[in-house]
Amino acid sequence: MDLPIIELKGVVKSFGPVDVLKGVNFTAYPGKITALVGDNGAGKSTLIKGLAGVQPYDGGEVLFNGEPVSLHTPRDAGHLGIEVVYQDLALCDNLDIVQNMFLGREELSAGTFDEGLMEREAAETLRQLSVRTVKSVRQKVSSLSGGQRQTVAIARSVLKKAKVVILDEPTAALGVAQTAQVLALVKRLAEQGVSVVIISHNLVDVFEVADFISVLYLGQMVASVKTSETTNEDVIGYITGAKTYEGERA
Amino acid sequence: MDLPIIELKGVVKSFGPVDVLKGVNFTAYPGKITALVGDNGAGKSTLIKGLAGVQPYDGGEVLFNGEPVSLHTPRDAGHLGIEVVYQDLALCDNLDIVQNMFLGREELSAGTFDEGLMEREAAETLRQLSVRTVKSVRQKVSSLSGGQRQTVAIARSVLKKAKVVILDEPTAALGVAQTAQVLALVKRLAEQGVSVVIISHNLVDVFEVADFISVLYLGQMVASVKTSETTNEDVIGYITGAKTYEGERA
Amino acid sequence: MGSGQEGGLMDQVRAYVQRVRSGEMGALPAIAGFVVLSILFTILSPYFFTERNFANLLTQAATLVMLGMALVFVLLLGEIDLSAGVTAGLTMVIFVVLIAVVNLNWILALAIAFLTGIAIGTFIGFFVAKVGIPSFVVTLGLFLGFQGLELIIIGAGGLYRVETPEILAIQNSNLPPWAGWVMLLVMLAVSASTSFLDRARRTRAGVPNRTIALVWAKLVTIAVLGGIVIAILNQNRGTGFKAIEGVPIVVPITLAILWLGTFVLDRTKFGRYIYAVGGNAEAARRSGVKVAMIRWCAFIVCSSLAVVAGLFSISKVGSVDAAAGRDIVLSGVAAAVVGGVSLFGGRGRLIHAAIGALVIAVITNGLGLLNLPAGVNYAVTGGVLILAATVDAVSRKRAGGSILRT
Amino acid sequence: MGSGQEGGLMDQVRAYVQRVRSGEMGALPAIAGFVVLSILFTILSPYFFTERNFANLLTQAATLVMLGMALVFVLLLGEIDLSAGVTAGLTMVIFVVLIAVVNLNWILALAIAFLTGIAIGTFIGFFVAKVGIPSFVVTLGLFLGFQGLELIIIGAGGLYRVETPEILAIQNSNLPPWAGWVMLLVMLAVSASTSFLDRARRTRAGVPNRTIALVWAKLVTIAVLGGIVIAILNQNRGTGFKAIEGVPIVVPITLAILWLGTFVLDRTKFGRYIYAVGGNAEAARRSGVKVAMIRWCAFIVCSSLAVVAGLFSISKVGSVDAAAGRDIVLSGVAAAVVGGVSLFGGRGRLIHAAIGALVIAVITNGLGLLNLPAGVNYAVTGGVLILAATVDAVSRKRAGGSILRT
Amino acid sequence: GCSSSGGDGGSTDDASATRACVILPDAASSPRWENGDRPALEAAITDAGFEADIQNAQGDTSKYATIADQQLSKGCGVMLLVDYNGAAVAVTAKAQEQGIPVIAYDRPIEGADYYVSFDNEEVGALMGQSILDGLATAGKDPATATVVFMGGDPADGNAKMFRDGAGSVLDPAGVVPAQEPTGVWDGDKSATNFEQALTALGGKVDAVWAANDTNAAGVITILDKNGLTVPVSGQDASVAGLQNVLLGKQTATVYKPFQLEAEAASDLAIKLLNGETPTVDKKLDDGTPYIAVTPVLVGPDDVQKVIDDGNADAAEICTDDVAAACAEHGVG
Ligand SMILES: Nc1ncnc2c1ncn2[C@@H]1O[C@H](COP(=O)(O)OP(=O)(O)OP(=O)(O)O)[C@@H](O)[C@H]1O
Ligand SMILES: Nc1ncnc2c1ncn2[C@@H]1O[C@H](COP(=O)(O)OP(=O)(O)OP(=O)(O)O)[C@@H](O)[C@H]1O
Ligand SMILES: [Mg+2]
Ligand SMILES: [Mg+2]
Repeated sequence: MDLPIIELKGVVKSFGPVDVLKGVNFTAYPGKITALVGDNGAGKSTLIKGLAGVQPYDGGEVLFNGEPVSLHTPRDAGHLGIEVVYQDLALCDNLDIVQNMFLGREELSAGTFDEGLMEREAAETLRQLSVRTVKSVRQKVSSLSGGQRQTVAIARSVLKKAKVVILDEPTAALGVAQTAQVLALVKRLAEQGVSVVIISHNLVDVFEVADFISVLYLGQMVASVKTSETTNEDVIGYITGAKTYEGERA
Repeated sequence: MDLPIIELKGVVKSFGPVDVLKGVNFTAYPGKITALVGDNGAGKSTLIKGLAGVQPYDGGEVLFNGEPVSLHTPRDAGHLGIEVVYQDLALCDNLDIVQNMFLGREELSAGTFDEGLMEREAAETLRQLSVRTVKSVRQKVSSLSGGQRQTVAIARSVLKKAKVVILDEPTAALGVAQTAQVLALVKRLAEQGVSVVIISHNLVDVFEVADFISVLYLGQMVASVKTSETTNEDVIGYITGAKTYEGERA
Repeated sequence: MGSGQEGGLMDQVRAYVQRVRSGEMGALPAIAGFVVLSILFTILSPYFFTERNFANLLTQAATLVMLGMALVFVLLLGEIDLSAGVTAGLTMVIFVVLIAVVNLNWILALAIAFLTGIAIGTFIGFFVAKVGIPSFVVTLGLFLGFQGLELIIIGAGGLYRVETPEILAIQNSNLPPWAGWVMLLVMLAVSASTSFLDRARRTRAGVPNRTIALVWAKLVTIAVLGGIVIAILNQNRGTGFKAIEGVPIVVPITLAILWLGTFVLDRTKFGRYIYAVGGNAEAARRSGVKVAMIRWCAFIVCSSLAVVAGLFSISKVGSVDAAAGRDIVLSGVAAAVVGGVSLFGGRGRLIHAAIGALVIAVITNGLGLLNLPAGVNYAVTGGVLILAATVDAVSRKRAGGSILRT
Repeated sequence: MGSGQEGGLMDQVRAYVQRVRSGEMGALPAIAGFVVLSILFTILSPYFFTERNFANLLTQAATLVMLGMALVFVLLLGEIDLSAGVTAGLTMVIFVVLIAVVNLNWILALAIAFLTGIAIGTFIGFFVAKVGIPSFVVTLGLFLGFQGLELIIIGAGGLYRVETPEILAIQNSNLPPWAGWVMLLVMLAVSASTSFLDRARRTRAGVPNRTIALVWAKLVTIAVLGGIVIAILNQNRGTGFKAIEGVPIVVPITLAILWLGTFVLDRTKFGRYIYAVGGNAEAARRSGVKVAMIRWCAFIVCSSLAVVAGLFSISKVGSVDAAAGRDIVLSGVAAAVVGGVSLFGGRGRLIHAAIGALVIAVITNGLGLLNLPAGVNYAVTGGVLILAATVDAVSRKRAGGSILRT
Repeated sequence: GCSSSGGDGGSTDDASATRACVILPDAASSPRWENGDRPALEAAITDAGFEADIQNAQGDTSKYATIADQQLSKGCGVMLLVDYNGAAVAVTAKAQEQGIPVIAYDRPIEGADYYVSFDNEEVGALMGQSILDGLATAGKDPATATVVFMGGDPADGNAKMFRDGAGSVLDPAGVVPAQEPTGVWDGDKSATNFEQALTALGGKVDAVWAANDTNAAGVITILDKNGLTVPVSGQDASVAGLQNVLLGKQTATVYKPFQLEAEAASDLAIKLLNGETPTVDKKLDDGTPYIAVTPVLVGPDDVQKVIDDGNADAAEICTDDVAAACAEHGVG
């Protein structure tokens, strides 16, 4: 197997008295889709916020392409080519869709914004995700429905070519058609060699797209398996703590 | 069939130039579970925000137990016994779990808060929803995970006996076990005679619990059917606009 | 699922330390700032650490403490009341003029002053909560308008002496020494009874109580600290023929209002809803809170407490003029902020404003002993204010590893 | 998916009307307030609606306009700069003292004044963005501290004359009439070229453009309104022997800064990030925006523009004293808020502050013609300010059916 | 003295016999407090072998009370107070309660033991006189002349006295204020207020009674802009004021050589510290012994006197555009 693009070794994180991550190992490979599953409050979002530099880990090692890196700000993650869709979406309500999608990565020409270019790219990306009900890409995101906001956040993360795309429950608010599009998009990204990490509670979706499944239980990584080598029941067992995994990740 | 507890007749709502609800009819019956489905941006949340008095309708009629009522503030809805879980959750981040769950309905004894009583009831309700990772009911909700927040919002809505409970995508962020609990809770509520309206994109869940399914498409109610008389494919057809419904609601 | 009340004394202490270390410091940084400044001034002036100056500090701070507490009610909502200072001034102008010119009985005049305060709060509340004007603008308008009213009432260059002995007594007379001890006993009794009542209620509801050792620890702390303060204040600090001793009358008044206000904020719906509206007004509204009414009432409370601040001020100054209350309001807001109240709403307590006011008062008090030229005095005051706030900010950051400001 | 740019002139107008009716009114209410006040004063005083008073209004408002625009940069972040007024004052004290006492060349002195302004902004920005102190406290500290520095530098109550003709000319001299027309042409040229450049870019990207009729409409509006203003200002408004005519020099300076600032806010990363940070700082941070740096720079811009406001002020007064700039800052904030800038960040434009400043200036200007007693004047000023804000709030509410304040 | 509180109280008592406590009102209303009175009083009192504790209330009544508390806690042999908006009244009562004599300095204080001051009404009257003189020179009849009154902050008691003093001279001469805008102690607002008054007068004005040099400076800039030169009054003999006087833009400035006032006050204080009971001839209406100090009106030809007194610096005054006027009037 390839060299993992991301490798976490024994990362820990606590908030005051609460130990949320208790020495977690995790790997993600280029061109592969890794699903991160676990119960509510297991620590999934905390794990990926560490990777995104939003809430740095308290300890442990992060290897990127085999090199130890320090991820202390979102900019660090950005420079490594890590794009993240957060569970709480993190959009600026006072900006419009285009402005949000290009925030921090605006297209310039002659030192000022090339609004036309950005508008076109934004519209194209959104269209791919089969958004039909958004009237105008110049709407403020505050006026969007829950699913529309989520779509904007996802579109944002695939606008620029990234090495790693992390999606925290990307389809939670999406309709049937949109969910299908996002899953298709995820597969397309992997085909292009991007490493995708996807968090989801929907095991059907997970089994449909993921190459690997990693299961967090109360802040510990209790299982890391190939999707082809496990079953729905097993994974539910790991998630609820009813079952323990005996193998080792390849 | 019973008298509907809620009956909407031709309700309309626009935001500036955007017509979101274009004359929608909708009914919900006591002791029954009505699912409201539709594509992202179809107007589902807008429809129930009108019922909740959060964003009053621009026009149309609302009947409650057959009587016309005016729903202009959330208090109006509260007085009628309508409880709502909003898609965007609407919790006060600076308050703790107990305070959020009892906001607007605090238990008093001798004119001051009976914190003990509230704490016990909050803990009990949460336990029913199989929340295991919340350390303390005195945590601030700002420190909760996405699923934990959602559970608090749901628990809040069932704390007091209501006549109508409306849930806007209540299981979007929930894990497998929690989702099962919420669906069970919904059924229990209906058995107790409560009218439940549930919005969801997960048709499996919808078919599991709902008695009726109403489908919104671009701000119009395109179908209202008994679950027993329809199929998954039909409903997907209505949602995506691929199919048109010819019948009339019973 | 716990409630954070389980475990013995050591568990509770450990949990508290961890809360502090994760950034929930409340008024601790302000207290630290106060202590640091006190040590500094003790080194710089032999007069600072004396019984007399200690009593001075309390009376000097009283007006600002009261104004800061008044402002907390609106700051918690994310609003501001720039007119609080001139509200204090205007109501005192009315109060004194009613006595001096109209020859009204002082109690009646006081009642009218309070009614005026309430009317002002009602006015502000109406425009902010109902009409929807930003409170900054409404109260700035009143800030100007009330200066005009003061001038109209009192006349250009006018000045009225406060002649009501009861009012002058607030800041200039003291409780007899025995009454100071009675005051301490009352405080202990109130604290003990609320603690035990709470425990009884929790036991009835069947939820765990904190270890009882904490209650004793709290009572002992109050007894010891309060005892020291009262013992100091009961010393004769006069330098002339007249003995000056005892707790200044303003202290029990302030403590009573502090206790009452804290009670309202912590244990009543009105208080809870203030926090809720300040935290997320839309969520509060959806929960059935009458948001406009809460905002409105908060402004009424603020203006009413501003009247009390005005009373403290004229009692200290002994006179009222047409510029009364013009300069103090920004210091009042600063007091609250330095103490740990958020300007964005939802976070803070009355005691924070009180401690913040003490920090600001100690700056003036200490510098007053150093005999600096005016310019230097201003400059140092500003610098020390920033320094005190830096202590606060750095300690919160160090502890919480705050993610907000990077 | 559209972009709101499709459709003909009527579609665009209809869309605009609907945007306004749904509450996105921008500066419209402030403009309405300005017009109402103007009508009122025209009725009350025969001197109000004269060329002379029109020119007065522009020069009197200039300082507040500039200060309001300075503050917009920090208000957009949800921050405040209470020291902006004394920053203007302090830098002008330095400027004038360098010339009068140190005998420095005025251009050098001006450079030093600007450098001081930048240094002040750097100082504030450091403490707010890096240390994490609330800007209210930092700048309140400086508000006090700078008053002290002014006193130390200029000597208590000292008064120095501004003797640099170039500085005095800003507010007291006018462009020759022909230059006024040239100014208008430049404005038209700039407006036309940016419009056409934008259209060219959009066409290149293949996205629809607004109908070209809008561009012509905009240019005609500028030409007509600007033409009227310039024609009025080119009248001789002198009453003595000296002819006074032409556009006051302060006007093109202000317009240039307004244009430049708007350009930065609308079309550069720095400006966009200011809005983003003001809207949701955490989202901006996660998008890779250097939040602290943006905050820091915004304070530097604010302080630098405050220096310009100071220049306008001393040019008007002709002298500098140790209290320079003490009273104006709250009016500056009020100007921005009245014009439609949100105190909570993320919403507002420079032009809003400019129009808000005109509203506030017209109050002083109009009342100044009425010869009211001082008290009444204050009271009326406050009342009218609240009234103007009420117009704003009510029109927004009526239109938007706002859900926020019920 | 007192007896109860040990060594601490003892040292306080010792110091109190030899310390003069002084509270100045603010730093903004006039240049004199910090630049003039502070050093003059300090020098006189320390030269006489006593200690001086001089503080400035910075225009804040509550700060005033605070400072007084601090001084009284350190102990004072005499208090020399400049009232600020009435704050000194309570302080006076407190001091006297402790047996400390109080000198009201520059501004009257109800109940003080002595009053030393320039006569503020006299100051106003002199400013009024300068307007009358200016009108006479211009050949205008005071009774028909258009005179604008630019007073000080109406909340400030002195502003009222200046205005009353001016009235005592101008009223009998038949001067009626054509416009009297809201008073301020602020150049920017003064300029705006005057500009509007001038507009309301159709641009015609014959003289401007301005309550101090700061207000006058704002007025003069507006006059310049309109190409007008009319009599303008002022006080404080500030640099800008003297320059304007020399340039003929301001008729005169009232000069209050604080040395005179400070000297009178420090003499009195030293006597009191020495335990003497000074006798004073003049008395206020309420019977307070009153030492009145007379202010001086400074026209262009008197500027040199101010420089000679050390209250102004010729180099600062005779800058580029003023140099010619300096030469003309023998300043330098
Ligand atoms: N800032 C914080 N302070 C304290 N506790 C926190 C904080 N953030 C998260 N937690 C706690 O850490 C645990 C893990 O949270 P996290 O958000 O990582 O869960 P998750 O696995 O993403 O759950 P979900 O599926 O509900 O999104 C939760 O119990 C949560 O309460
Ligand atoms: N305040 C608003 N201003 C303008 N448009 C709005 C506003 N609120 C909602 N909309 C628009 O109304 C439409 C319906 O929104 P709504 O939130 O009801 O959708 P929904 O059916 O709940 O979708 P989802 O499944 O994504 O939650 C969307 O197209 C949305 O953009
Ligand atoms: Mg999560
Ligand atoms: Mg929705």
